[in-house]
This record gives sequence, structure tokens and C-alpha cells, in this order.
Amino acid sequence: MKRIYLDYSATTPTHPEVVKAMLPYFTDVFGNPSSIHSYGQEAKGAIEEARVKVADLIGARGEEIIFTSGGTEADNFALKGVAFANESKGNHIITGSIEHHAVIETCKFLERRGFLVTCLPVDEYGLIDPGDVKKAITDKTILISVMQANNEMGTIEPIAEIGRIARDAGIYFHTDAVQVVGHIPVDVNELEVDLLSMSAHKLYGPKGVGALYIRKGTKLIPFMHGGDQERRRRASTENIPGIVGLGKAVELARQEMGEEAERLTYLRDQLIKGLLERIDHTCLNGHPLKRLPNNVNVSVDFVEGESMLLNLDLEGICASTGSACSSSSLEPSHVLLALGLSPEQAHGSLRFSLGKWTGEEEIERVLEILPRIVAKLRAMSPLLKSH
Amino acid sequence: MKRIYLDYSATTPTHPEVVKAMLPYFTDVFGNPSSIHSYGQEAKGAIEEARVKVADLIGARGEEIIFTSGGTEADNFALKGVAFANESKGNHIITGSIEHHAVIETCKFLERRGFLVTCLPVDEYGLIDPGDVKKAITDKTILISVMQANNEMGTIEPIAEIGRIARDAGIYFHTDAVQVVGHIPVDVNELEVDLLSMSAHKLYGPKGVGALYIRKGTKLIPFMHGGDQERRRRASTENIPGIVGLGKAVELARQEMGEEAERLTYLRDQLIKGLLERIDHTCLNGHPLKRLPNNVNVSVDFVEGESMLLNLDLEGICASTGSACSSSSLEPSHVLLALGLSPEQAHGSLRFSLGKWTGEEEIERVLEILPRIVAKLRAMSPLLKSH
Amino acid sequence: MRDVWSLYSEKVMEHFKNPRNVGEIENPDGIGHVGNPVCGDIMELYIKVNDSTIVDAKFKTFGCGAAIATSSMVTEMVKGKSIDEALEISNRAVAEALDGLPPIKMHCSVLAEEALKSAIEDYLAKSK
Amino acid sequence: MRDVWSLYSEKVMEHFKNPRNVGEIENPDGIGHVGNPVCGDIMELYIKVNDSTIVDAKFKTFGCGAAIATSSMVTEMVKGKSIDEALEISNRAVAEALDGLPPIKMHCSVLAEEALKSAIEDYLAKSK
Ligand SMILES: Cc1ncc(COP(=O)(O)O)c(C=O)c1O
Ligand SMILES: Cc1ncc(COP(=O)(O)O)c(C=O)c1O
Repeated sequence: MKRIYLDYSATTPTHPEVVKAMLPYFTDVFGNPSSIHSYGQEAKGAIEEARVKVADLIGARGEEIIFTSGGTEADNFALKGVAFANESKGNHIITGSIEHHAVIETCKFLERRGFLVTCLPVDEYGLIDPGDVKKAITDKTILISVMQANNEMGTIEPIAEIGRIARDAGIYFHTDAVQVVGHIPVDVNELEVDLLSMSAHKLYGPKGVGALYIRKGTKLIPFMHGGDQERRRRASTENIPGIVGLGKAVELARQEMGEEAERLTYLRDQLIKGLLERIDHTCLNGHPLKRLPNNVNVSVDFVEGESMLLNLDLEGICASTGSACSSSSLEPSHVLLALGLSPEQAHGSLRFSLGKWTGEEEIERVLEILPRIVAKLRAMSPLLKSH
Repeated sequence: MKRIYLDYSATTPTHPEVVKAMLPYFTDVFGNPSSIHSYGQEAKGAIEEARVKVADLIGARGEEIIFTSGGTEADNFALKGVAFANESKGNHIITGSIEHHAVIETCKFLERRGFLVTCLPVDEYGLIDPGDVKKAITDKTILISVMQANNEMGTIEPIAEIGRIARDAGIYFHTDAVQVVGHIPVDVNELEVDLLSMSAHKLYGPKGVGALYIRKGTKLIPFMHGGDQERRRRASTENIPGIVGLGKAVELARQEMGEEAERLTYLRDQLIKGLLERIDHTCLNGHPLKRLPNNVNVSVDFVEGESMLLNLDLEGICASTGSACSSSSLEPSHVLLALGLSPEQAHGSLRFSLGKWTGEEEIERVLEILPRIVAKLRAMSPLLKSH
Repeated sequence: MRDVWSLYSEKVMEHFKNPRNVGEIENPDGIGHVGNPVCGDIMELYIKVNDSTIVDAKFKTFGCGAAIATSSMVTEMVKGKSIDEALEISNRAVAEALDGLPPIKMHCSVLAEEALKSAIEDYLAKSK
Repeated sequence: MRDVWSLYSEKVMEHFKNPRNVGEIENPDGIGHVGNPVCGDIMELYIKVNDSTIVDAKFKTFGCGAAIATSSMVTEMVKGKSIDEALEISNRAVAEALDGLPPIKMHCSVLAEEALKSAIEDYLAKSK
């Protein structure tokens, strides 16, 4: 059975050309970039090339890009780095209620260390109101962090508007753009952000590498303490193959992004339309238009997400759910609850995220199979009769 | 010109078999281990296999191994994790003066956040006196961190003795074993350590991945905040190829370690003996016997390290120096100064670190070339006549 | 290649794919209704009792793979048992009959036990 | 393939490999001695002056590649210059003559300038 992967937002396969670009850096050009001998200097050259590629993609300068071990580290670095460096100015941080756990948990850590966090609500589509951000600002506010697009239901936030508010108030502004970079155009100057997180494995690069954009002049302390790497902003021997891989992934994304976003938007809308037509009592989560080109998230009433996922997997289709039956907390997705969904609806959510190797055939197959699965599960649902 | 790499302590090339083991995990088994579908579960299986291999190598249990992005993260995690989790018990940390920057800088960060750090001296060989550790303990001490072997001059510390003292006093004990794991046997129970750092790229694994051993029951908070990965101890999508690579590297190390350590010890002693014989006014840094099998560190009077390194590099030989002429601080190695060397001697140090692809031929070539380089540089040294 | 089988045992997947005793019993002698939507698992268990022996059992479940499999298993286990014997069925027994559950899913077996107990209590209360 | 050339310019490496004017001048008219062992760079610069013109210059240097190259370059630059012209030689000029230095190494060019100034001062003090 041919498997159909529709979980590109969780992680993407590494592009074969990216792997090819990385390979020499494992065994041949393997030096430590901090070494002054030739092995080291070759490695350093490769890193600097990748840095410029990443910077170019988002309208930044090379020196403003610091490589990290992924999106989570970039988020931790941005938030803790700014918070600890600007304590004398204030202790207040503003963020949203649908952020990734990397931001939420970091905020909780900072709260335990004396910071004050305001968590802004979102509307039914998951949109933050820039007006709310403005109202939340106090003279103690040192940082605003709002994600550019949500990983679960794909809503794209009004970052440029928030950026302008932050700029006017002289407050640092961070955005988690992990789901966006490489998929749709991102420009740090248009968005007026000071810090921006990205992660290679969401754009056909390798896992375990990411980057934080840090606008020149931004005051922040390191998160990873140690040696003098990355202009003393991030210690640890550089993951050269990973960084080269990110550089290559960014290069490919740049070439393909425009066409690919269009192609995926079409497929996305086909899938959404098909699902809503063929399965009754189903609704789309997230904004219908201000939405990542590859994200489909629906709630199917009366059935639970994991049981749909397992059935899909048995048919070779890989997707994900906001049901947290398999997580240790048992609570359904905080994102879907923030949109106002009931716990049952949140547990009954499915995310299909599309990518490079998704075509019409894959969409057709989901539309053929999911209705059957839902019918089977609804037949055993105790929720159905009560409606 | 065939290049001779003698900087294995800075980083090792990734073993071709390790690269081979990693490859399928980029493009085929690429799922996110948090996903319940088959792609995710396959990836999860690979991680758990690697975890057991790493645990086995150091006498630990799989659940006690948490994968990180390298040695620096493992050190940051251990120190910050224990410090922030045990503040209510005390705020005192004991460490040594020759630790890696990953430990030193993390301690400095913790000092700025209200912790008290005692930095113990070492003797002329770089050895910490366990008696000093005992004396430094107060009722506020929550953590002792002493590296197992020094990366610059190879001295192996009396970890088991310190471990016993820590255990008796009920204080957590961390060791940075980045230079040791995979090279000589390490057993966390013999050493009585609670936390132990390692890094894959020091043992022919890939850069950007490492691990922290955390003894069961150890109270520490996460360093990388976010998702529920790694039993909620370390967030971020797992670097599956990297982790698989570390597992493979550990597997190879286990098979080859015994013989390889013997072979390298022989070559090491040949190189030390040859250098001291052929170049006058030269001394060995570090302990002559309690020493990593692959470390040679000498100070050559009257000449500066970088200028020796560049000349060696021009002859195709890659080594390193404790001279920090090329670092931003300009201060020579804190490790060599802690041994009691003068700044000139520290600036005149060279480290040759041997490895898998080092043979007698390479040693011979260094012994042939370095004396010529030293003679040339001494001829232009203003320090020579004054002696 | 591994697949979902590595999350769940073969037995769990078998019961998940082909759950036994799905549905409701008309005029049941006892109904158990447990779970809550926040946790994402809701079970309804129906029993038919004859002469203190459970002669039939059926279920309806909203929940994950483990919730469906434990519902299926517990209804199988209970059929033909006396009320007293049925009360002895523990969540561990259900999990074991399924060749084990992932630790994170043990709460599903607890739910199955509770659903059974609740159905029996309902029966006992009605038959008083 | 890149190599150390990527750290230093070709010109720096050329002067490092074949430094000009190494050594001491017997009975020099001026000696400059600058630097300190903590920073790892010590330069000694000797000049021979005739009729207010520097007719010869030599150096001895303990230091990194850049320190050796700047010493070599500054002694080259100074030869044939008048004292006044020599005093105009800035560290930037030395670095530029070497096709630049990495930012972290600019202090070596400062040292070279200082060594020259100090040798000239020594000459001026002596010739007073
Ligand atoms: C929006 C968002 N932020 C952060 C992350 C974390 O990235 P990583 O897994 O590379 O640490 C992810 C994905 O996991 C994400 O989707
Ligand atoms: C003793 C020691 N600790 C920590 C580190 C840091 O490891 P990494 O470069 O993997 O972060 C190193 C090497 O760089 C080391 O030698």
C-alpha cells in the first residue's frame, strides 16, 4: 500500500538535494569552524554562505542570523534572551493564547522567575486583534511575541500591524515564523519584527537546526552559554551539515515558493470543500482565507480524533489531530479551545497538512476514505443520539 | 599535499558507517516521533534504540538519557536545570577552574541570577583535590560540577572520589564527560555521578547532537521549554538522523574503544617523547599518566601558538593552541594559566589530539616538521635573547 | 517497517479494527455512562442480566483507539459471568487481556472498568 | 577548497611566510618595544636613521600571524621615509597595505604603529 503523508506541518522529509548538499560536511569538510587551520576555515566558509542565504530569504543581513538547534531553541532564545537582558526596563511580556508550546512554556518559566505575562485572546478564526495588543502595553512591557501563522489551524496573524504598534511603543517584537518561512514570503522589515524564529525541518531541511533572526541593536543575552561561536550569541560547536542543509533548503524554497504556494492553496481548498460536502456536521477550523496554503483543519462532530487517525493510518494516510488523547495531559488542543470550540469538537479535529509530494490523487483518496471512517465511528458514538 | 588532521578533540569527522546509518532517516523514516501515525512511530522506534545504546555504554538505563543538541546544551541543561529546580534548598554551586566554557559561562549566568559559585583551583597537572571539594561544601550547596577530563590538556580528574563525597553529602554531582565518552570506559555508577554530558561529534558522530545522563530521581527543570518530547524534559522535534548517528557512533566506540585507546596511548607517548627530545625549552602540559589517550599538549618557549599553527597548516598539519590571539578576548587559555603557566607559555602552547586516522607516519611527520618551524620562529622572537 | 502496531499491541488493534458488541441493548437491565468530553473519552455500557448472570453486553464509545478496544474487550469478558464475577474484573485484567496498553492509555482501561461497575450498580439499584 | 587564506589575505600570508627585515640592527638609532605577554604579542622594532631619513628597519616579534605580517610590512613601509613621513603611517595604512586584516586582528596593526612611533620617539629622545 502506498502511504500518503499529509502531516507536513509536523515535519517534512529532507529534500534529496538538501541531503546531497550536506553529505560532504560529515566526512570531508568536517572541521570545527573555531579552528584556524584549513579544516576549520573551510567549515566556517560553508556556514557563512548558508547564513547569507537565510538572511536573503527574509530581507535581513547575514550578521542578524544566529543558527540554533531548531524552532524551539529559537523561541526560548528570543524570549529568555530579551527578558533577562531587559529586566531593568521592565518585566512585562505580551503574547497570544494560541502560541506554540515553545513560547507558552517559556513564558510560564519566565513567570516563575518574576516576569508578568499577558496572554491575549483570539477571535473565532484565531486572529489576534492588534488593538488588544496596544491596550495591553504598559510602561513595564519589554517584549511582544505573536506567532506569524498557527501550526494547528493555519491562521495567519496581522504581524505587520502589531509590528508597527510595537515599534511605535519602542518594545521588542518577536514572531514565531516556523510554519511560514519558506512557504510564503517573509520580510522582517515589512513585518517590523526584531526577532523571528524558524526551523529547517518545516521546509524540507534537516531536523535539529533552525535560526533566530535578531535585528541589529536588539539587546538580548545568550540562551546557550559557553564558547564564542555565532558572534558570542550562541555557544556550541556549529552543526555544519545541518546549517548547510538549512541553507540549501532555503535556496530551494526561494525558487519554488511562489508556484508551490499557489498549487497547495488550490489543493487545500479542494480538500476543505470536499470534506465539508461529504461529511455532515463538520466545520473548518481557522480562517478560510488568511490561512497557510497547506493547512486543512476540520472538526468532525461525534467522533474522536485519534480513532480517526488510526483508521486513516490503517489505510495508509498520515494526518494529525488536536485531540490529546495520546499526550500526557489529556487536554485537547489549547488552540482549538481558544477559538471557542467545545472539548468534543477539539477532540474531534483532524489536521491534514499538504506539501511537495501531495497531488490531486492524494486529496481524492482522503475524500474517498474519510467519510467511510467517520460513518463507522459515528455508528459507535454515544454522542450522536443525543443530538 | 596529504593533510594530517591532529585536532580530533576539537571535532572528529563523522564515521562513514555513522553517515550510512543516518541516511534513511532524512528522506524515508522522517516522521515526527510525536505523531501517532506510522511515519511517526517508526521514527520513535529508532530514537529508543539509540537511547538504549547510549545508556548501555555508560551503565545507565534508557530512561535516564535525554538527547540534546550537543555538549554545550547538556552542560547548560544540567547546571541551569538543577540550579533553578533546587533553589529552595540552597544557592551554592561548586566547580573547577579548568572547566569548559559551557560550564564556566553557565555558572557566570547563574551568578548574575543570584547563585553563588565556588571555583576550585587545580594543581600543576590540572588535578582537582577531592579534599578541596569537601571543604567547599556548605549547607547551601546544591550542585557540584567537575569535568571528567580536560579538553585542552587531557588530565583526567578523580571523579569517583568526588562522586563519593557528593553522594555522602547528598549533593547533586554533574560531570562534563564530552572528551571521555567513547574513548575510555565510563560508568555512571562507579563514578557516582547524577548527571553526565556527552557530545556526538567528539566520538565520530555528527555535530549538533549530544546527550545528558540524568540519574533517576534527580530534580531538575527543563532547559529547552516547549513540547512534550523526551519525557517532557527537553522540548523540540527530535533530531532523528542525529540521534541515530549518535547511537551508531556509540555502538562502534564500544567495539573499538579498548584497542584504540591502547594504540593511541602508544602514539601519544611517542609524540610527547619526540617533541621534548627534539625541541629544547619545551614542556608537557597536563598529567603525564592520568591523561586522555589521545591528548598531547606542550608549551614551546619563546614562540607564539598561532604562528606555529599557521606554519603547521602550511605544511598540511592541523592542530590547535591555547593561545587566544584569534579569540576576541586575547587572553590565553584559562586552563593553562590555572596550571600555573606564565602567559607567554600559555600563548606558546600547542595541542595535538590524535584519533582513528592517526598512525606512526603522522607522528613522524610532526616530529620532523615542528622543530624546523620552531627554529624559524625563535629566530625572530624578541623573547629568546632575554633568557 | 514499524507502524501503529508499535503504539498498540496486535490485540488492541484487532479489537479496534473489529470491535465486538457495538451498539445499544433495547431495554437493558443496566446502563453505565462514564467519562467526560474534556478528556476525550465517553463510554456507555449496556448489560442484560438473567438469573444474576450477564447474558449480553454492548457499548458505545467516543474515544481513542484504546478506549474503543477496552470497551470491546470488557464487553467480551463480561458475557456469561455472574454479577459477582463481573465485579471482580479489574482494569488491569482488561489491559492484560489486550496484551497490555501504553502507560499513557491505562486510563482507558480504568474507564472500561468504571463503565462496567456503573452498569452493574445501575442494575443492582433497579432490581432492589 | 578554502584554507587559511580565508582567515588572512594572500598578502598577509605572503609576509607571514617570508617576513622581511627580521632581526636586530646593531647600534640602532631607535628601538621600539611594545606589547605584553598577556595579550600574546610583543614587538621590537629597530631603526637606523640618516639625515632624518629612516635608512633601515628591522624587527623581532613574538606573536600571531598578523603580528608577524604587520611587523614585516611596517618595516618595509618605513624604509626610505623621513621621520615626519614615518610618523604619519597609521595602523590603517599598514592593514591596507596588507589587503586588510580580520577585525579581530586589527590590534596587531595598532601594535605595529605603536612600535614604529616608539622607535622614533626613542630616536628623537636620544638625538636631542
Ligand atoms: C509554530 C511552531 N513553533 C515552534 C516549533 C518548534 O520547532 P522545532 O520542532 O524545530 O523545535 C514548531 C514545530 O514543532 C512550530 O510549528
Ligand atoms: C569538555 C567539553 N565540554 C563541552 C564541549 C561542548 O560540546 P559541543 O561543542 O558539542 O557543544 C566541548 C567541546 O566543544 C568540550 O570539549
